[in-house]
Amino acid sequence: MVRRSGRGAAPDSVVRVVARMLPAPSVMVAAALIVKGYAEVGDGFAAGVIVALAVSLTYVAVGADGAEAVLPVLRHAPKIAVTGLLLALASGFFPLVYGEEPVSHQPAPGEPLTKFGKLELFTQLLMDIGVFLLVVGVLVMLLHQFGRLRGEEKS
Amino acid sequence: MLLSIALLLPWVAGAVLLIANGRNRAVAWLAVSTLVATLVVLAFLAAEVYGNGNVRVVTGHWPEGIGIVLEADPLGVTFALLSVLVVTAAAAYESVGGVRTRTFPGLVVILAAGLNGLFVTADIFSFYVFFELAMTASYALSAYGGKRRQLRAALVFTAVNLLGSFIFVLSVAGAYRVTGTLAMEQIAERMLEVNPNAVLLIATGFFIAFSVKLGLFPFHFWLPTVYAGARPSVAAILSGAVANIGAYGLLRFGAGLFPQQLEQAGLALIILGAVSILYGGVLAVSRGDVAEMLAYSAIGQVGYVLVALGVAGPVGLVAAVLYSVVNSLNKALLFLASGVRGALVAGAFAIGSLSVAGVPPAAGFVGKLELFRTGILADSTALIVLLVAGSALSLVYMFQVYQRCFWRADPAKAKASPLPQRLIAAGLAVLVLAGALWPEPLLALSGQAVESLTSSSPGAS
Amino acid sequence: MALDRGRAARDEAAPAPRLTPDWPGWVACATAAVGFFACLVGWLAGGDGFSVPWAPSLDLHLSFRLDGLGAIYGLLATGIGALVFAYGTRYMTLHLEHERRGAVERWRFWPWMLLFAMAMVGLATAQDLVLVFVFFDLTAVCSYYLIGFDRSDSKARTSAVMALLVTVVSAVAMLIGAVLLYAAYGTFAIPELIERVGPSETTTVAAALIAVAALAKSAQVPLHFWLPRAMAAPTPVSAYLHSAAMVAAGVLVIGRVHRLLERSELVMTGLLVIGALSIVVGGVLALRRDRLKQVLAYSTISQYGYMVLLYGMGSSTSNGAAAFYVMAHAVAKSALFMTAGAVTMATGEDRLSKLGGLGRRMPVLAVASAVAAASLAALPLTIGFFKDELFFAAAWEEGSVTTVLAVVAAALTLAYIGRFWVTLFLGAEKGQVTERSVVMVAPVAFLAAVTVVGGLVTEPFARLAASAGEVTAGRPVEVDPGYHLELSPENLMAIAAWTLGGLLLAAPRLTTVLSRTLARAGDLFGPRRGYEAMLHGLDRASAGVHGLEVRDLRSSIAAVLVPAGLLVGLAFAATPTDGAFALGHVSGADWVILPLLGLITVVTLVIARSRSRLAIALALSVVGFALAAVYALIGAPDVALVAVMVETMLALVFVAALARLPQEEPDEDRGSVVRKKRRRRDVVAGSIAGLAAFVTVWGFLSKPAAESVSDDHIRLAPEAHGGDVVTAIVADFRGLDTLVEITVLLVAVIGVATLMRRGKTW
Amino acid sequence: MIIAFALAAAVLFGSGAYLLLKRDLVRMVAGIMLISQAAVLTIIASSLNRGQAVIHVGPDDDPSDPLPQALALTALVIGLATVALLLAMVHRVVVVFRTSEQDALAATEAEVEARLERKRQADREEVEGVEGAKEDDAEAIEHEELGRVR
Repeated sequence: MVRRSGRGAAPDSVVRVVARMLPAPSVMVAAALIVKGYAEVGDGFAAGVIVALAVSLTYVAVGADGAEAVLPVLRHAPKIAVTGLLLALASGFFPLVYGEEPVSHQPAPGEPLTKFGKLELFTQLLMDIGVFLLVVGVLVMLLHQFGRLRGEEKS
Repeated sequence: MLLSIALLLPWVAGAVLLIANGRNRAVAWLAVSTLVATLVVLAFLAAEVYGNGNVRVVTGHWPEGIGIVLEADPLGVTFALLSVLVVTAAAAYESVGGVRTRTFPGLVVILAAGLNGLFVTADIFSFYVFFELAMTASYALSAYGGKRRQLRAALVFTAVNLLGSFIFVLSVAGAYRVTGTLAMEQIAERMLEVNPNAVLLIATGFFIAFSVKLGLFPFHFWLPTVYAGARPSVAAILSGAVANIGAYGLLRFGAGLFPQQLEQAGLALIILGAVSILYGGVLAVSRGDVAEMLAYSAIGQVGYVLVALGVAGPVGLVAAVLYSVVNSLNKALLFLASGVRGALVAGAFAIGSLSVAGVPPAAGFVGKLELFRTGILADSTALIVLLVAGSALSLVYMFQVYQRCFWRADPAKAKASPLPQRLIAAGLAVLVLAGALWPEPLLALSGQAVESLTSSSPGAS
Repeated sequence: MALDRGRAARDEAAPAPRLTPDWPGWVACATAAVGFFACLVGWLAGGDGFSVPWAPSLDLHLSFRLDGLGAIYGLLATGIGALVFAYGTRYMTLHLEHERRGAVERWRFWPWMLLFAMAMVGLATAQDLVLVFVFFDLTAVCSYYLIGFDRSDSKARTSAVMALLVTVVSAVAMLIGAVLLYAAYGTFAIPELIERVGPSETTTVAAALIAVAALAKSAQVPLHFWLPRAMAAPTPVSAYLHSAAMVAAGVLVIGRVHRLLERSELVMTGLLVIGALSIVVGGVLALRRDRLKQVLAYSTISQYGYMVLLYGMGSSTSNGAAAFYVMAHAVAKSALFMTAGAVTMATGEDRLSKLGGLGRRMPVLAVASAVAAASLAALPLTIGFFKDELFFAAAWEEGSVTTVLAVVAAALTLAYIGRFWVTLFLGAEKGQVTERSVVMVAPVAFLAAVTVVGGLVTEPFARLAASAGEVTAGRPVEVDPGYHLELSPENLMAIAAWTLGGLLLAAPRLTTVLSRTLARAGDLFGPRRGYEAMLHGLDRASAGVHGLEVRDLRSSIAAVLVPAGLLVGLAFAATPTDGAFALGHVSGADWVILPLLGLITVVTLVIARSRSRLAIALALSVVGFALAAVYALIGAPDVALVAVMVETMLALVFVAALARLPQEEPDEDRGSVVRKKRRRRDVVAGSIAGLAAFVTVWGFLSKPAAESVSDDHIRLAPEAHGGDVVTAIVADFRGLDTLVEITVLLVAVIGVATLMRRGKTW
Repeated sequence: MIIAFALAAAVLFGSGAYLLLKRDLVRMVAGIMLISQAAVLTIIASSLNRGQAVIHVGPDDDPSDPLPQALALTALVIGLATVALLLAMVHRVVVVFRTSEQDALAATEAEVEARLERKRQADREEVEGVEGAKEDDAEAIEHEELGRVR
């Protein structure tokens, strides 16, 4: 418990204060992402953190148990993270099958590729999705671990 | 191909194992078999490297330096083989005894992946990330066991080594700033034209980072707490595999990237090494706790590597490589053996003790022989006296503990540990014996490793 | 003593368990016997050798040759080995029964004995200095386990480790000598070295080093003190190792490299002096020892002194004499050791003062050991007579000092060995004989027979000695002992020695004073005192330094920071600083960045001084966001974005963790002087670290490279389908780094899970 | 600007180092966080060129050096990972040891030391021999005389 001598701010109120501060930067960040148009390659990491921050808001607002009850999908976070990593690794190392060097993308540099609007389809996208999944999974796990500290102490 | 597989195999398997329940025997043995498979792949890679020269991969099919250069050379594969071997032995040892934490197998396999990566990369930043991968895994591992001692060990280990890692990053940034590249080969070339002051400062940063990892005097304070606190298998991994990062780093960065600075700092290195030898040796004498004695012994033993590095020259570097290899095997063997009891283990511990003291028929003797050659080439009586004093000290501290724990105790009274655990220790001991009875592979290996190291450094051209 | 205890236990309790026949021992015995005949046949066939590469990188060879010198030691190691092993089958069975140890303990004994025998044969025939070193240390390791065989006896363990320390550490000198020679002459092969090496300072140093190793092994003064202690070993070990093998190894090495030692006058003189000293010290101390094996141990020191002295003389005669001496001595000494063991086993006593008049009760042993003792004392009709004849001849050739010394040495030998035998077998009956064993007497009798045969037919022994002398001297050596009834110097010296020896035997008071004075001096100033003081001091120093070492987390960190700072300072001072540092220019956005950096600096300092954790948490966020702003201004929007997000996440986690921590500690800095002092120290350490970081960072920032690989990245980015070059680098050019980085993230969280809930990831 | 960046990084590093030496483990974590910031700042400061963002670079543009930015991204993420781990470790330590003060941790070490003393003595005896059981040469000779008197 943080109980600063004399001033008596309860821990939960501290957390709540910080929680109330948090939406601002995360919304700003999301906006920045959209405005800057990351669509070209997409940045999995940033997207992942944004989602994780949104989840963290739920944690802050309704507590760990509440959040995990509201979003049961969260309990798959470890699997999501590892799937993400495997996906990223697969996109990085699948060229080995063709005898190419790792982290070479298909279509290869310079070759034409399919586009969906601004979204370019090539294997790098897989890696980005992998990164995204991993970041979401990992950060949610982190929230889970730190968010439930009190229950752990009791047991 | 082999190189990529050596990297990928433990990486993928480790990722999956991380979220599996490692207390399940099947999971633990899956981890061990992954490690064994990695070892086999590495062995093939090593055969390739020793037979046909370096294996080189540039990621993404880009020109070198733009993509990350991975290069398996004799020095790298030697350390990779050695480290994965130690990790495998420790993992098998723990799997036999029953894994205590769910994440142990996954962490160990990922650690192997990180080590593999950093030993084969020829790019300093990718060295850093692999290094962090290995270190993060070992931070998590150091708390393995979860008791008070282990926790304290983990905290000390993590805090001190994190500091070391950040010092390393500062130097990486510096190296980029003054050379405009991250590929080791190009850095080595361009460093020659950079202001010596800046280069020496950067080199000092690298030196400090690796010394912290190795636990050289005076950066060693963390080491006894950690090695004595951690469980035997973890201590074996930390001292036999993770500490190799320090030795390898000193060799690769010192002799490979900063040969001139290495020469400049020769005397300083020798002095630091000498102090390490004496300090570690003397303090190991009155410890009482086997693991703590081994920890101080480790401080002393890495001193030899530093001394050899300080003397440099082909002989000095060969001695440094050889001694690092032998020392890593010794430490793995001794830490694993210290955790079990029984007839085979006593023998294994004795062989380890002889090896530490450099007495035939254990591999340490080949290392000592090379060190003496180094000392004589350096034409330094003081150095030779120091080496002898170090050997004498190690005989005293190893054998007093050996007698108390393994010779004096009646084996009938002490309950013998599971046979497979003892067999693992014995297997390592056989390896140490073989290294002395047929020293040629060790010598040739170290010779080639040094050749690959110096031929790539700008001083050679 | 273990033996006494075992016996006491046997008397009190039920009879000790009977052990099965000692077949491992007999196997060892048979192996040694086969080895003996192989050596014999090999030598008679001309003594061929072979050499195969061992470690080509170091030019090491497994090269062996069964020359005369190798044959002598090989035959001794296997021949006496076979006899002692046979003796040991019975002795060890009884020993184990007395101590109530199981038959399984034999497996801790015989393999070492056999390995020892093999190592001795290897040592005898090895022709490569490193190979010699390996076998040399191998014998030391075996002897460690054999001396320490009685594991429950603290004395045995201490003695074992003492023998190991003294012989192994000094053996390192040999390795250094070998490497020195290799550095100078490019080979480890002894025959080639002998051809190449000339007199030089290197030669002297190397020769001296090798000699030190050999002398320690042969228990020569001042490194002799381990041998009497090693008597804690079971008797077969002493009968073998401390008569014909372990201690012989030193003299063997001296013989093997004798032609190298010869190149240095200094080393040869050293051998003379040390040999002489050992003869006198060993002899005088042996005069009055009480324990049977102690008499023999000091006798061994003295007897090997003879051989060292002979090698030190370096003449043809002395080389031959040394080789002959080693044979005669080994035969006699092992017989005497076995006698001591048989007596102790039979009576349970191991002190001369408690024994006597055994002659009538153990007649065969008495006669056999009488022959052995006579041989040691060089009485006629034994092979020992000739060893002294040759010794006297060499001493006479050398000069008057050695002549006198030789007579005194022989007199001492006669006196102590005479006392030994007379006290044991003659006089009033003391001690009870409870155990009789043919197996334990037969080997003694056999050796006695050899002694007598050698006293009558010297030719085979002389031939062997001559051949060995030829190896050590490097020139033909004549060894031609025989009985000559004339007033030759040798005969006169022998008569003088007998007379003097007889007088000493008859004057126990004199010898007691002499022996005890020397012993007391040795106790006070002797090398063993030095050894003990050294170990003790080492232990004290170790504990003392450890007491000074503070190993809490903070010291560990300070121990990184401060030396690191000093090293950086050293590096800074070591190189010229002219033009090494630049201030840089300020332009454009920099005017905004500068105040931001200023803000960061101030807030950072506030964090360092802050007393509240919450304030720290908030200030950390301020620093983080300010840095993100700096990154944005510098043209690094990607970094700025990620920095903001990472900072937010960290703030969240930090506060979450903080909220659950126990109450903040009272106040770090309140009051006490200690705290203030520590705080000042922390400030100093922090400043050193900051200063070092400043120097380093400023240093390399001042020297930017002219071109960068990132120009290529920018050029190639479109090819990598990347509009944002940074993203292209992260995802493509350096995609591998990213893969590792996200793995680190996963591993770290798994680590968190390991710590927080024993690895449960959810 | 060079010296400004160097100064800022050095202050971050030095303050971090100072915090590492504090008794309070939470401050230690804060120290590591500051040092991590120092590292990222140094990486960014190592850019060989400072200009505009490197997005869709045209031939006439003066782009920033993109490589350090990529490195800084990686370093940031790794910093997050390690700090989280360290925080968890500190938390665990506080729970187990019931204190966040380092001195209390060191005290447990002292207990271990005390327990080791007996083993230390045993070690000593292995090489130095048991006190009192040593037999000096002169004593050994006197044994014999005593025997004779009896």
